[in-house]
Amino acid sequence: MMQLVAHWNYFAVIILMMVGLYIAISRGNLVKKVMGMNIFQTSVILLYVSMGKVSGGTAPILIEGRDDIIYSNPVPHVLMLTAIVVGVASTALGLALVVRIRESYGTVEEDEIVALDRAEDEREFSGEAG
Amino acid sequence: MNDFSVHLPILQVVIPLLAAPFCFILRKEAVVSVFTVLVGFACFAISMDLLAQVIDGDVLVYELGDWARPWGIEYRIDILNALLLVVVSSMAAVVFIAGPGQARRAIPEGRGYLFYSAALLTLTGLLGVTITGDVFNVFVFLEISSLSSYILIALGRSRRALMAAFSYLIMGTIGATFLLIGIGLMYQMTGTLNMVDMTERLRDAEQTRTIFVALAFVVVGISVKLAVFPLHQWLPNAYSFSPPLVSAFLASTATKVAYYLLIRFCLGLFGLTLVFEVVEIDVLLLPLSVMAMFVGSIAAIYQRDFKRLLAYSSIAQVGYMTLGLSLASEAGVAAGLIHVFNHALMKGALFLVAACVTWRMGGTRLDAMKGLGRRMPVTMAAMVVGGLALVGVPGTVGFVSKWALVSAALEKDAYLLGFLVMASSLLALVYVWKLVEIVYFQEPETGIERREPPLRLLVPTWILAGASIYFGVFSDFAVDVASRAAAQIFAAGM
Amino acid sequence: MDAEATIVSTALILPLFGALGVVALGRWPNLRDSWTIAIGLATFGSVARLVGPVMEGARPALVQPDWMPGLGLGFEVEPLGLLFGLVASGLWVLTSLYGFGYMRGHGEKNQTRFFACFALAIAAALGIAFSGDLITLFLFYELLTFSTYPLVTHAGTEQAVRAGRLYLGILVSTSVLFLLFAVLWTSVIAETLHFTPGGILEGQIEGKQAGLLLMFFAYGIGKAALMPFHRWLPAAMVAPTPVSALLHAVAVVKAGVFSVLKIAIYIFGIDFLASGGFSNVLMIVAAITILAASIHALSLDNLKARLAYSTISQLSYIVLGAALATSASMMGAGLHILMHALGKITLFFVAGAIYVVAHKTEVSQLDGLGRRMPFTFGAFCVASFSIIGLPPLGGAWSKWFLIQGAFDAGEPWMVVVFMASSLLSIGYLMPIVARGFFRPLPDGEEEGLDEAPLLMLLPLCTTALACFVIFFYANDVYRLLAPIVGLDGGS
Amino acid sequence: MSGTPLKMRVRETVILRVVGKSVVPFILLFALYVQFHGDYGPGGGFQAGVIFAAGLILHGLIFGLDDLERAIPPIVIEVGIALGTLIYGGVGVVSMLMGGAFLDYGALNHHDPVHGQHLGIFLVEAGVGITVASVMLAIFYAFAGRSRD
Repeated sequence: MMQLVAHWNYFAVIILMMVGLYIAISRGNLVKKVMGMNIFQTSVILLYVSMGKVSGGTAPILIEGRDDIIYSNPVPHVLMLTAIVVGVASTALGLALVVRIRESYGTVEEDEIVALDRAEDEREFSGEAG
Repeated sequence: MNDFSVHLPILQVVIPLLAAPFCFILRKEAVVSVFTVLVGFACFAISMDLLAQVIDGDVLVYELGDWARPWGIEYRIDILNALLLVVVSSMAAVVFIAGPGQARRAIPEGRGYLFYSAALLTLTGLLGVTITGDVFNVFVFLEISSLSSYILIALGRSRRALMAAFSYLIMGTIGATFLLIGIGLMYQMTGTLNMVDMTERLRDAEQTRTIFVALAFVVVGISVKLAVFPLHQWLPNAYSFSPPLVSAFLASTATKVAYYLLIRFCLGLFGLTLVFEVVEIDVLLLPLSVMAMFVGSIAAIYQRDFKRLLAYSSIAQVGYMTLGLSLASEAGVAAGLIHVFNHALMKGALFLVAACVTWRMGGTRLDAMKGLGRRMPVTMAAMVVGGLALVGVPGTVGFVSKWALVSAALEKDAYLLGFLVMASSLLALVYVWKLVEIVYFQEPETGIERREPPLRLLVPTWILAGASIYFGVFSDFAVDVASRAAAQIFAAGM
Repeated sequence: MDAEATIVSTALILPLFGALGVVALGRWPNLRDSWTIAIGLATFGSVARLVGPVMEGARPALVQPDWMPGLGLGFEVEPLGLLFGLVASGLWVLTSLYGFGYMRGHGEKNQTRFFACFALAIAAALGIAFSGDLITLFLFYELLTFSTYPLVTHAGTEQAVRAGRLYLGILVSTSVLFLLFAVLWTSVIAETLHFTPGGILEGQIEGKQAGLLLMFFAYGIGKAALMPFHRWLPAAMVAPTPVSALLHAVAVVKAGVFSVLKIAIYIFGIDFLASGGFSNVLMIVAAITILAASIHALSLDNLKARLAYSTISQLSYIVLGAALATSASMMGAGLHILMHALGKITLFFVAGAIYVVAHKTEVSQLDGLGRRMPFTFGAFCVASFSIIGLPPLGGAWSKWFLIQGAFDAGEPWMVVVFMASSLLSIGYLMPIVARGFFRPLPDGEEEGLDEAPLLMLLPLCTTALACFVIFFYANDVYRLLAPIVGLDGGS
Repeated sequence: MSGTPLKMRVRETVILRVVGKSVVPFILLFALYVQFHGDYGPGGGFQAGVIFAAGLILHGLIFGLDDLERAIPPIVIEVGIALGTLIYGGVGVVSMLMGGAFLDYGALNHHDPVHGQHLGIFLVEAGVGITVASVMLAIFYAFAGRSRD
């Protein structure tokens, strides 16, 4: 039981992860899909950052003459800086695609898009036969 | 100058990386396209040189900014990634020749250089993933290549390309994030990101649940990128609606690099014992590979579009590669790597044929390809060569792969498996033959005027088709390099 | 490279060269056809020059550097291969001659493609004949399939395409699924693929598995037309008659049974085959194929289809000979390759001649035709006797040895099979002769000589004559083959 | 959609205009501070680029896209993206030409490697800053520009 409480950060991460993944997979709205993806990515950022935390540690800025300070591990933070950039880039790209999908289909609902595609398919192939 | 050659590992990545923004400055499409081809061939030359340097078993290490590991990022080249570098850069060089005019429909007039920038960035990412010796760097480069490849896919003619790119984006990002989680857990266990250090510490570390979970996340993440059945859903749409050149480039490089990652992580980092004896990943991977071989091929038979057919066939071919890995033997991995090389050649050739067909017919629907054998005989001959290679007819590269793979299976006394590989290549015969009959035996609807695509399309197509035959007859190169690479990674994985 | 090896390479390259020449000379038909004949004669000549050395025990070999680590393209001429090479290259000349007459008499299109593929097929057949290891054999086996595909679909009609699909489908799928697999299996357990006198498998594999491997080989070589993979053969009947002759007498089917025989002798080894008793299944399948195909042939009215089923039945003689695994049966099988080739090619030549002259394809239409085409029907009669196995024709010898082999092996039922099949072959061949000579012509058709063109008549009379002549020269063939099947030379 | 009326309303709001006009220069200045202080304390090109772009985007939100595009034309942004990357990579290549490894700033000044490192970091951060700011603006332009046509 204590262990569960002590690892509460992982539970937060896991819950966020599941929420994000579920939204990304189950929602038909493309914007919501992007949001789900974002939540999913954010959960990973949390995972890394909480991983780098050393209890009682402070920001790893060296101060001359002091070697008794406990620092947190800075590496995960640095990594997550990059991951944030990647996240921003993929979100921007995803949204850009959604904008263009909306322009050419007139909708951002996945099932409607699939229906439109199917109708187009049928028109094309039956037109060929006729 | 001689001295400068120590910088080749970094130049391999930096040249395309800097060339991408340089395209922004050059702007003129005619100039940019020539420039891109030059960059492609420069990369190819570098990768060949690197392969020559490491082929005898030496490992090249290049420390970025002179920071030694574990502080800095290092590039680390052994035979395995040198082989992949050659595959990726050679495919890029050849495919770039056919560059001009690919995305006319999707890109506003005068901004064609954007296409080249994205292509070069994809190349950078793929090369970077392959060359780096730092696991987090793998993730970064993987995302560079993925993001730019989503852009490339979205440039397809029809609006469906957008949806295909979007689905790929979601799937790809989830996959990459899985990989990132796995890497995070590995970092947590080992405290390093450098592959060499990580390997050492993982070998010594206790086999805790964290490591198993890390392995699971990493394998699933890579499998999405690799399109391992049943995580392949994004692939057919992505390949069939993207511009044909993009399909040619991605089909012959992106999945290959993902396969490399799978080998690197499973054998190089986690190690043979953990992956195949403790977790027994092959229990899952092997049936999935076999399923992929059959499902992919059977689905390919029923397609009504040439590129879509090729895309499904790719899923089956990925099955051969993962089958090689899941045999967990040196011969199996070598067979998988041989197939990486060979499949790049033949699929590249076939997708370039699709580019030629698109140029002529405006699309690749099979019913529009009737009688093309008489209308564009040179192109269609290349298609026959590529198709026969897919089937695995002797004298083509496909035969070499299949020989290696089945031998590897039989060596492990997996007779049924070897037989199944044979059976699945018969399914390939069915869809290839369907193509041949459509192209040669059905009457075209609109005249039989003979008109071949321009040389810039025809030449790369035939370079790859010719290579599919050349390396099928003189297969020493691929077999030798792949066997050495497998031996090296296996020694490391013990 | 010694002198014999040079000849071997010449014999292998000449047909390829011939194919190129045919394409280059395509615009001038006369030149093209003369070129084919010249190359054909040269090829036959160079193969024939190998007879002397091989009879004296030489085994000219030609090994190419490895094209895949551990796998080279290797050739080695041994008696059985030489015999097949002689049959293939010799009959190529005759079939070409006949082909000119047929194609021209028929005004066929795409003759250049036709003769080019023809030459390519012969090159492949010679490659099979001289192959020194299994992988070389497999390569040329596939080349033969693909080079004959355009021949089968020559007409380009819907029916031809469908037949082509069946042809390619069965031959390629069996070869990839079974043959290649068997080759790989062999390479893994024996670690060599080289054809070695006495076999390479003995002691490497258990009896049951060996039986399975044998079946993989037998069914993998779909060209041997064992049931139930025989359907491609009758389907390929849509092709022009010279092609049927090529398929059924010269290159394709003979390549199939030759491969079976060669694998039996040089991969399994006669002793190993005889010792295990694991060839029983193959024996039974072959026996069933012999009888079922013969019985089915009785019921067919189409002349070429009837001949096709006759071929299926006759091919299994050779497979059965191999499965019986005695010296005599192997000898009979080897002889049968030659004897059946001569007989069956004559029959097909005749069928083509009838089609070109009288445009008749069914057996029931042939009434009285023998009197209008006496030479043609005469040749048919001779060849039929040879197939049935009556002396003094070549077929008698092979059947003699096969039956003796069945006795030696202690398989009386197989003797019965051979006998029954002979009776059946009388049943499906003799009515044709009888109709031709003894039935009156149908109403409205005039009597009087109406023979086939000389270019067709000449080859078919030659082969019929050969059936007769070979009876007296069988001893030479016997001496050629004796060493490899473990018999003393001369009888 | 209803983008245009909203923009009109924003433009008419006096408070926003006044606050915006007075705050934006300080935001930009702060961005430069973060940029150049990055050598010694927390900060650097990445944060600076984002802050810089945020300031400009704020300006664009208040005074309209046209206004911003007049000040910073899209072509400048495009060149900025390329330029930043090229500066970054260029430093690496130059350090390589001067005999060090890629991005080995010490090699930039043979007499005093520390000085070389300062120079290297400064240039690299400048490159990063330019690229990040340009990319942020490019994204803003791309989305904001859509609704108008």
